[in-house]
Amino acid sequence: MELGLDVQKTGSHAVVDVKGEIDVYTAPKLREKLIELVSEGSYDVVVNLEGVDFLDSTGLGVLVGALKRVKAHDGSLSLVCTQDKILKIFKITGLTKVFPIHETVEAATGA
Amino acid sequence: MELGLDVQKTGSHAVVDVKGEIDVYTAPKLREKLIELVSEGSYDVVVNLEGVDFLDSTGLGVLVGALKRVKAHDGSLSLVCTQDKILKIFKITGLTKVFPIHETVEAATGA
Amino acid sequence: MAVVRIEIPPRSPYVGVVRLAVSSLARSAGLDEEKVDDIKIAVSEACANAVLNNEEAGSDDPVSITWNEDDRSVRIEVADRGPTVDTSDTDAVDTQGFSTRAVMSYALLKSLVDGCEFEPRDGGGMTTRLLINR
Amino acid sequence: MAVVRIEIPPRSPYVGVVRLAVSSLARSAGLDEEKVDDIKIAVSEACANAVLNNEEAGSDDPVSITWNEDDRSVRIEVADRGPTVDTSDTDAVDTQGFSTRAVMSYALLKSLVDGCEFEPRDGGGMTTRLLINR
Ligand SMILES: Nc1ncnc2c1ncn2[C@@H]1O[C@H](COP(=O)(O)OP(=O)(O)O)[C@@H](O)[C@H]1O
Ligand SMILES: Nc1ncnc2c1ncn2[C@@H]1O[C@H](COP(=O)(O)OP(=O)(O)O)[C@@H](O)[C@H]1O
Repeated sequence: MELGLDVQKTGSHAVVDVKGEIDVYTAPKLREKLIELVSEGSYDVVVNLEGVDFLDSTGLGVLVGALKRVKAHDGSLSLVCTQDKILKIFKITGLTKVFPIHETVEAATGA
Repeated sequence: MELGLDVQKTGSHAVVDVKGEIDVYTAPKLREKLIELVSEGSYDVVVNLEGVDFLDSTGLGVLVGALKRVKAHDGSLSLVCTQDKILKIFKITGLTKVFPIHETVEAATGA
Repeated sequence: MAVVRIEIPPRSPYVGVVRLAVSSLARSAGLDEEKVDDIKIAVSEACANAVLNNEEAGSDDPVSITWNEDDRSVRIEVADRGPTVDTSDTDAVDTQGFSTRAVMSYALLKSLVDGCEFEPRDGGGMTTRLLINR
Repeated sequence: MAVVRIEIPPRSPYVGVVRLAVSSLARSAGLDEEKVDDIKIAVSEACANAVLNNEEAGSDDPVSITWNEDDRSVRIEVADRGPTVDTSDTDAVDTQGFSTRAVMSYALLKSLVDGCEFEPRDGGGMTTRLLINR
């Protein structure tokens, strides 16, 4: 199982396009990528989940971990997601109150 | 697992478009459809395998059975197939010598 | 009553195989796509919990996933031979007030299926029992 | 050495689940798409043979599929508790000269994988052993 991770820098934001399934096997790859971005000085991160067709607590754990890291640098972590089945996971776990969730990358970057 | 079976009568031919996987579970559905056609008087049958992404000996057995049935009425059974992975199955089992295999439905019906 | 059993090493690369097999079983059982998605997540949670606990403990004994269906329900068991886990602490938060992964896992399991129980196994390890009504 | 085991009822609806799981294992093992396709067919043949023999005999004991991989090869075993099958008659033709399904199955198995053996099991049933070199 492959996880696609494509990063684009747009203005002050780093946008990570994730493609595939985020589970206990692939979540560590996402974690590494997000740690790398923060260590490079990208503190305003957008994670685009539109290409994700599976997400569980291991993926949520990685997103929460990344949020803590960017906050330590007064940064932000926002998400792009319009898929009902993925939004449902954020609702059940109460994370819709923790992450700004946008409908498009443009809305998330304020472009 | 669903097997799609769509029949169209074009001139003297009955063309069966098969979609999905033909295996030990779904092959009986194809057999029934082919028996039905012959019992309705369709003796020149084309089976279009372009939408098939799996075929094993149970599917081959059904095609050979149908060939015997149409031959008993001086009919014909031809196939449409351009997919290497499906053609390979016919080659290994020697059935490329038994079935006329065409690249298009038009070529198979002589339209 | 149809029973399918899958045994995997207690390691993360195998959880995807289970998810794929279980979603195919769920579709064949005639469940709708929303229930199929719920089952995929619940089984992945149970397997992830088992794999994480087994990896931490260095256990190599297989995790077994049992699928049981009848006219009224589907029951799925995920059983491992890792450590016995205390599943009573279901709202642990970290120092910054965020829920831990374990707590989010628990929330998903409780919410997505009609029944979810954790039980220590004779001989060591845990069993997660999932119930899905048709 | 990674071992995955799947047990299904000896009935045709479950063969697709095995095919799906095995193709996912084959892809994770890094095999190319052509080998993945070959394995899908070989495993489906072994399972179809087992299911057909078990259905005919009315046997309900599970068919077990075992996946074993190491650096050099993948070995897959399909074992059932159906009748003992005579696998020596490998070029049977019917009255009109067409190969039987069983013979075509045998031809596919022999051609698509690097090794294929049939063996009666202690306690009844057959084992089909498939070897795929990397
Ligand atoms: N092996 C297991 N069997 C059944 N349930 C488990 C198992 N491990 C964890 N759980 C449940 O899932 C949650 C995950 O726990 P754990 O994996 O220890 O979390 P963490 O990621 O914080 O280490 C627990 O709170 C419990 O509800
Ligand atoms: N249970 C089994 N275990 C291993 N190999 C088998 C089994 N059943 C059949 N085979 C092999 O596959 C072929 C299929 O046999 P069988 O299912 O009896 O054919 P048929 O469809 O004509 O009844 C046999 O010739 C043999 O090579």
